[in-house]
Amino acid sequence: MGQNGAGKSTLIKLLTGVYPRDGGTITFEGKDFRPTSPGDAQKKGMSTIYQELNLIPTLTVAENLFLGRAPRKWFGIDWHAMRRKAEEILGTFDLKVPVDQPLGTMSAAVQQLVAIARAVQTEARLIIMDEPTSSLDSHETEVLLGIIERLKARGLGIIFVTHFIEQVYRVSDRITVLRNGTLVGTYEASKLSRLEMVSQMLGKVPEEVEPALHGSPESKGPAVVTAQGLGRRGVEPFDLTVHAGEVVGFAGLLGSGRTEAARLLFGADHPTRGTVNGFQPKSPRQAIDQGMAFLPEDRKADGIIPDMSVRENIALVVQRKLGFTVSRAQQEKIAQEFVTKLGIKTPSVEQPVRLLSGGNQQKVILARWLAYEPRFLILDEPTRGIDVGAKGEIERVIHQLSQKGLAVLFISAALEEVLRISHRIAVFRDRKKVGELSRTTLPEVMKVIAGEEPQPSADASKSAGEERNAS
Amino acid sequence: SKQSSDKAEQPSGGSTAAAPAAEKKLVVGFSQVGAESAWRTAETKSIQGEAAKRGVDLKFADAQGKQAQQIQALTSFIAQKVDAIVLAPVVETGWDAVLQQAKDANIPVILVDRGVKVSDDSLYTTLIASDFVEEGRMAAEWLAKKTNAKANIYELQGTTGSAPAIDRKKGFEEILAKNPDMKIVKSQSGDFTRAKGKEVMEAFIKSDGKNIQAVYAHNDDMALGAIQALEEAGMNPGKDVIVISVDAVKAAFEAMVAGKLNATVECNPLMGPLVFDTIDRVRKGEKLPKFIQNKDQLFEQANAAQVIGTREY
Amino acid sequence: MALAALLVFNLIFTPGFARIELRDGRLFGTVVDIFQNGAPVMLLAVGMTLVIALGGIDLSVGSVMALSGAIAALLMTEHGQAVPTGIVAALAVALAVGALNGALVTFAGIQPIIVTLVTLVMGRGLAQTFTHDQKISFEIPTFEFIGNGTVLGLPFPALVVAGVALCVGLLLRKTSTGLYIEAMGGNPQAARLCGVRVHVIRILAFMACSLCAGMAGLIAAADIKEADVANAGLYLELDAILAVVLGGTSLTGGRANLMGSLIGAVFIQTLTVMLQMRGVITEHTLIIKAIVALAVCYMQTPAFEKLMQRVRPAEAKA
Amino acid sequence: MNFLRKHITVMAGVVAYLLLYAIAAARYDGFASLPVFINFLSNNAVLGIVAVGMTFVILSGGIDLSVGAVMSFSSVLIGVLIMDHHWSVFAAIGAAVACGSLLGAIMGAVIHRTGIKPFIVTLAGMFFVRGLAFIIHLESIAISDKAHTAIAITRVGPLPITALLLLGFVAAGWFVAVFTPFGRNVYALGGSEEASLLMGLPVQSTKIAVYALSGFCASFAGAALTFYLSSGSHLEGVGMELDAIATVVIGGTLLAGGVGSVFGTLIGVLMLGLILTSITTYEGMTSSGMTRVAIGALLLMFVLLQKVLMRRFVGVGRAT
Ligand SMILES: Nc1ncnc2c1ncn2[C@@H]1O[C@H](COP(=O)(O)OP(=O)(O)OP(=O)(O)O)[C@@H](O)[C@H]1O
Ligand SMILES: Nc1ncnc2c1ncn2[C@@H]1O[C@H](COP(=O)(O)OP(=O)(O)OP(=O)(O)O)[C@@H](O)[C@H]1O
Ligand SMILES: [Mg+2]
Ligand SMILES: [Mg+2]
Repeated sequence: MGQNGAGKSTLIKLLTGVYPRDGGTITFEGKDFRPTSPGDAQKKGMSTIYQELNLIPTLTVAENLFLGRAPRKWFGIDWHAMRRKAEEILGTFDLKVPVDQPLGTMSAAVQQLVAIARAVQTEARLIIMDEPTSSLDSHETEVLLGIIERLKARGLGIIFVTHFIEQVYRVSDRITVLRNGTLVGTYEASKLSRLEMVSQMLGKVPEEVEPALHGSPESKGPAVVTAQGLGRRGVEPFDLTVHAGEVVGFAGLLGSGRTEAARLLFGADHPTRGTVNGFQPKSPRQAIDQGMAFLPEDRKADGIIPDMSVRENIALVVQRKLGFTVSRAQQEKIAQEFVTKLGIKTPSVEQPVRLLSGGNQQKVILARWLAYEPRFLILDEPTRGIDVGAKGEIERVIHQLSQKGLAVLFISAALEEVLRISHRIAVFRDRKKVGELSRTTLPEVMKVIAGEEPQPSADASKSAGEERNAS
Repeated sequence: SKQSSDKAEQPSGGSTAAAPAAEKKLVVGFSQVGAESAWRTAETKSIQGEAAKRGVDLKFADAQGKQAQQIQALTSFIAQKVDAIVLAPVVETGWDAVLQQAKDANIPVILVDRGVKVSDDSLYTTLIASDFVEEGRMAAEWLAKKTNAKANIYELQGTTGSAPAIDRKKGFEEILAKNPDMKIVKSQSGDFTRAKGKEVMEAFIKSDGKNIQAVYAHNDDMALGAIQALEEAGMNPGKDVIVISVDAVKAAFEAMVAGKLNATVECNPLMGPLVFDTIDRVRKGEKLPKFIQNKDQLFEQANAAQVIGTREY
Repeated sequence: MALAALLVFNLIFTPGFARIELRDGRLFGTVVDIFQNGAPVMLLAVGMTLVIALGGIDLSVGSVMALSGAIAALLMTEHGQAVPTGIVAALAVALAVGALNGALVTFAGIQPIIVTLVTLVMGRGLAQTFTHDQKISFEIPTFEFIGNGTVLGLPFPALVVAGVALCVGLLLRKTSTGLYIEAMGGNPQAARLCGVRVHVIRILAFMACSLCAGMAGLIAAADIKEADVANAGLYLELDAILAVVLGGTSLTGGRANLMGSLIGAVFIQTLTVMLQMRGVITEHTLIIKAIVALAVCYMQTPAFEKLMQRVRPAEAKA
Repeated sequence: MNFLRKHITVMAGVVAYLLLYAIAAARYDGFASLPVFINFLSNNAVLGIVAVGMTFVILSGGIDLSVGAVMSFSSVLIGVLIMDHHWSVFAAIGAAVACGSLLGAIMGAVIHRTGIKPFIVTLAGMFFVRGLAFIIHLESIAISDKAHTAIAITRVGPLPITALLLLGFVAAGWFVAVFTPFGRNVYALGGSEEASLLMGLPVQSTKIAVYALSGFCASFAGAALTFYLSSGSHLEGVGMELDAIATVVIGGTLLAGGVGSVFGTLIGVLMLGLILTSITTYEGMTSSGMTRVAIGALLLMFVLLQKVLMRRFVGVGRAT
């Protein structure tokens, strides 16, 4: 465990030979362990899932599972066997995807599961997982934790990095805490209380995490975004209204279409029908002009500009307001302000963003949008890979901004989080908006997600919501 | 050749006679290297113009400097059963197979401006060309006379590895070998272009300055570039520095009239009349020599003014 | 640093290298030549930097050079137009080619290398067609000034390069457009989501690159008083790309190092002139060029830095 | 449908090719005949073989500008060995191919060791190898050797030896790309080098092997050239690198790496052959300028047609 930038991923990369080490020894199975490359570490029995998805997006799902150890026939790679085995293995993860499609077309969660499946099926004696659950929903997480327990029972060692405290305590025997690149200590999980652990991580006793924020906003503002009949191939047309000062959450299972719906609202994909605020969204540019902002789900592919500095990454959108000529000093001021405000851990604002830890990259992208002061903010998995402290911080920022009149759309795989933050929740199932709920509870949302009971049509529930809000 | 023997062609003695419209037109395929220099374009124009004049259906194929494309053009000429093929080969080697095909199809092949090296010289009918080595010799001999066999010479070579560059250097050096006081001080490739000729000359001037007594350029374009460089450096081409080149294009005559270029060895590109005369002779069944020399001569400032009016290229 | 090494080498071993004198009111010397003759490649490198920073590539620059030179020369000789008309028309055609490149890349979604390969082939073809495969020579002092003139003793082409480089440099460093160009090169998806008008910027970058090529074409033609459609700018695209990459701009885009590109271009020209002055035979020239280019690039890599770090302590001990 | 979707670029290429071929056949007499088609293969065999090697390099995310020079170098070396040193044909070819592969491997090693961009390394390689070729022999060299000629005129059925070599290389290349771990590693490397490294793939050896393979193909193309021309030639390779890259990319391989196929490259070769043959010989253009314009225009037409077909059949995905 450790905060963003504490050095978890770096430690793992040192362990597995990605980075050369300056000193010290590693003992693995009683022997000195000096891997020359990740491949070497793998051969020696240490299998790793790195934090930033490290698979080949252009190759198929099946190939990504078997690259380097594909089943062979006398003349070469046996594609049929590979496909069959791939389906089999993914089956154990409850995952049904077309295995001969390129991995890059799959959602982040599918990619994460493939990476896990790849690591788990090797002959490894130690499996290292760097935030494997950050983009999984509760069901997928459950499956993964089950698998971890099975592996444990088989006698494998597992290093599990996560920001989810529940999960740590579910599977861990021992917990090692890092802070600022140094070891704080290693503890028996059963003897370390949660509060104690969090204070070890933060280096201080944490403030109370704010209780549930949900409930209707004190004063409901005017509608900021109104989508009507918005849809495209793969997303059934849906209606949505978000008011100033309101936080609307999207809940749903993996691949239920939340991301796609959000992208349509923002004009990132062209909708084939429907309107947003009376227009058919054409480009993100148009949306931004209307005061919309969008924090994408896949920060590596859609978010960061890796070689640019933190300053430039933050200034990218707000520059539109600053004008045609660039003032470096002004950019610096803004960047510095958000580095402080969001606690971005970076040596300077001139650091290329790719050198930051995963969570800090996420904060940079958030800063990029906040600096623009939007009227409507879409957050797709904003807390992915963010430590508890920062998570609380981000939630607080969202809450504050919404009280100042910002309309927010919040998407997260963690239902509790959606529930805590949102005033209203739209539920998606099978690429369709199936309902809207206000002042709801976890079991209630789960029921709608699962489609267990006949629920009112999307429209009906929406108007119901309107009425309630109006009263 | 046999497929057109039943429709006898009007024997055309010179450039005046045209084939009667009712008769089947003579079809000739012409594979040209490209359009890299004024000289080359003049050659193309001459052959195309002459064909039009005589009412010959000329199939023209530009190989853009690639032998593979020339071979491709030749095979398709053969497939189209042309009456004769005119080939200006990009390089000397590598023609055996395709010329054999032409021979098998009974199509006469006239080579222009450059020979080919083939195992069996019955593969082509004849070669109409200038002799590059001879051009080099002529230039050197003239220079020897002009400078009393004493000169520091700076050479601007053609494109490295190309036949004219190699031969013009070879011929020039043959004569130099007999004149110990004439020596090539520096020699660089100017790629047959004016821009490169100028650039290389500038470098020569900066490093050797007043030491430069004569410039020998493998073509006029480079010489013209060199003249410009000399002028910009405040030197007097044609007087302080003797400049001689090969090709004799119109611009070279202009430079000679202006007194900036001393001499140029002609390499005549106007092959049209001779080529079609030769084709007619072949079709009449005449036995031709393997080499028909295209007459080259040397022009100097003294006779430049008279000739310049007649230059078309 | 490599340039410095090369200069030092020249100063010592190439006689007359550093001599600069004032003749007829203009500076005269090898260094001046380098800037004058290198101007076209430097201009190409400036334009190419923009396109490469954006993650593209432009192979058509050499043909655009031929095309713009031909058009200016044609208008000024055969059509008797004034010099400014010729220049403006030539640059307009260059811009049009750039717009075509950009539009095909953006709207047809064809890879830049293919689009510009097509314009590379077609551009020179058009130039040849317009001029009927002829070279066009001219004697127009006002136009020749572009290639040969001097202002305060400095070669005019070098001043053009300086001017253009300054503009592009300001664009890259001091305007939002520069920020967007680099963002697009670094991650086009993300740039689009940040509201960058990727289409517009891409087209503009290709147009700017072509404009630079157009200017280079005018300079090259004016310099030799001739529009040589068959040879002007031939294979210069590779030199320009080499200059850009030598200068430290990555071919994958995302970062523009304009100063580096200029230094790269000067470096290439210096090397060429040096080899010419020393009278090295062509076969060897090629090999020397290869080795020097590699060595220079090697000096910029982290691997070399590490090597130096290992060597230096050893030196210190000795 | 699934098959079509997966190989959409290649399929679109095939359809576009057939369309253009049909147009040409309707326009020119005797165009639609087997000999003419076979001429496409044999006339472009040298380029095609080079392009097969280039396909792997581009798939791996790299680029190789030295291929034209290596091809010329190998043809000249073969000429010199046979004519001046009286080596047997096979020994000469073997030596040339060994040299070519070695040169490629050296470039690969330099790229990997020093981290210099492939573009620069192979551009330097191009200069270097071209210089080397001039040093071995300044002029192009004619080859007249009984055994060599015997091979040069060999035909299998209607196919001349060069066409046969091309088809052989395409088939072998396809097999290597699809069915060998090496081939898949090349795709992975092009998809993401960083990820390949973290997945434990042999990045270093794959990279070196890719350039060695390209050198192998280029030098073998040099051998094919000697069969085609009966000579070793300096000039044929000039500018070939761009043609080869164009061929590969027209065949649907992404310049960024990771996506593409060897079969697509064959389509690219045939396409270039079709364009050049129809324009330069059947159309009978009278000016060099118009010839170039027409070649460019046709090339563009083909690429656009390919794009249109792709959009028709699959629609555009999420990626822009
Ligand atoms: N050799 C080094 N010297 C100085 N700083 C370094 C070094 N290596 C890494 N860092 C920095 O240390 C920090 C540790 O990053 P790391 O990715 O390990 O964090 P993490 O604990 O995995 O965080 P997250 O939870 O956000 O993924 C980063 O900010 C990184 O830039
Ligand atoms: N379990 C699955 N089975 C099949 N396809 C899936 C699955 N999960 C995701 N996908 C694919 O992933 C793509 C992404 O869907 P989208 O991103 O809209 O979902 P989401 O609700 O945002 O889910 P998440 O972001 O949690 O993955 C869809 O196009 C879908 O084809
Ligand atoms: Mg991390
Ligand atoms: Mg999602």
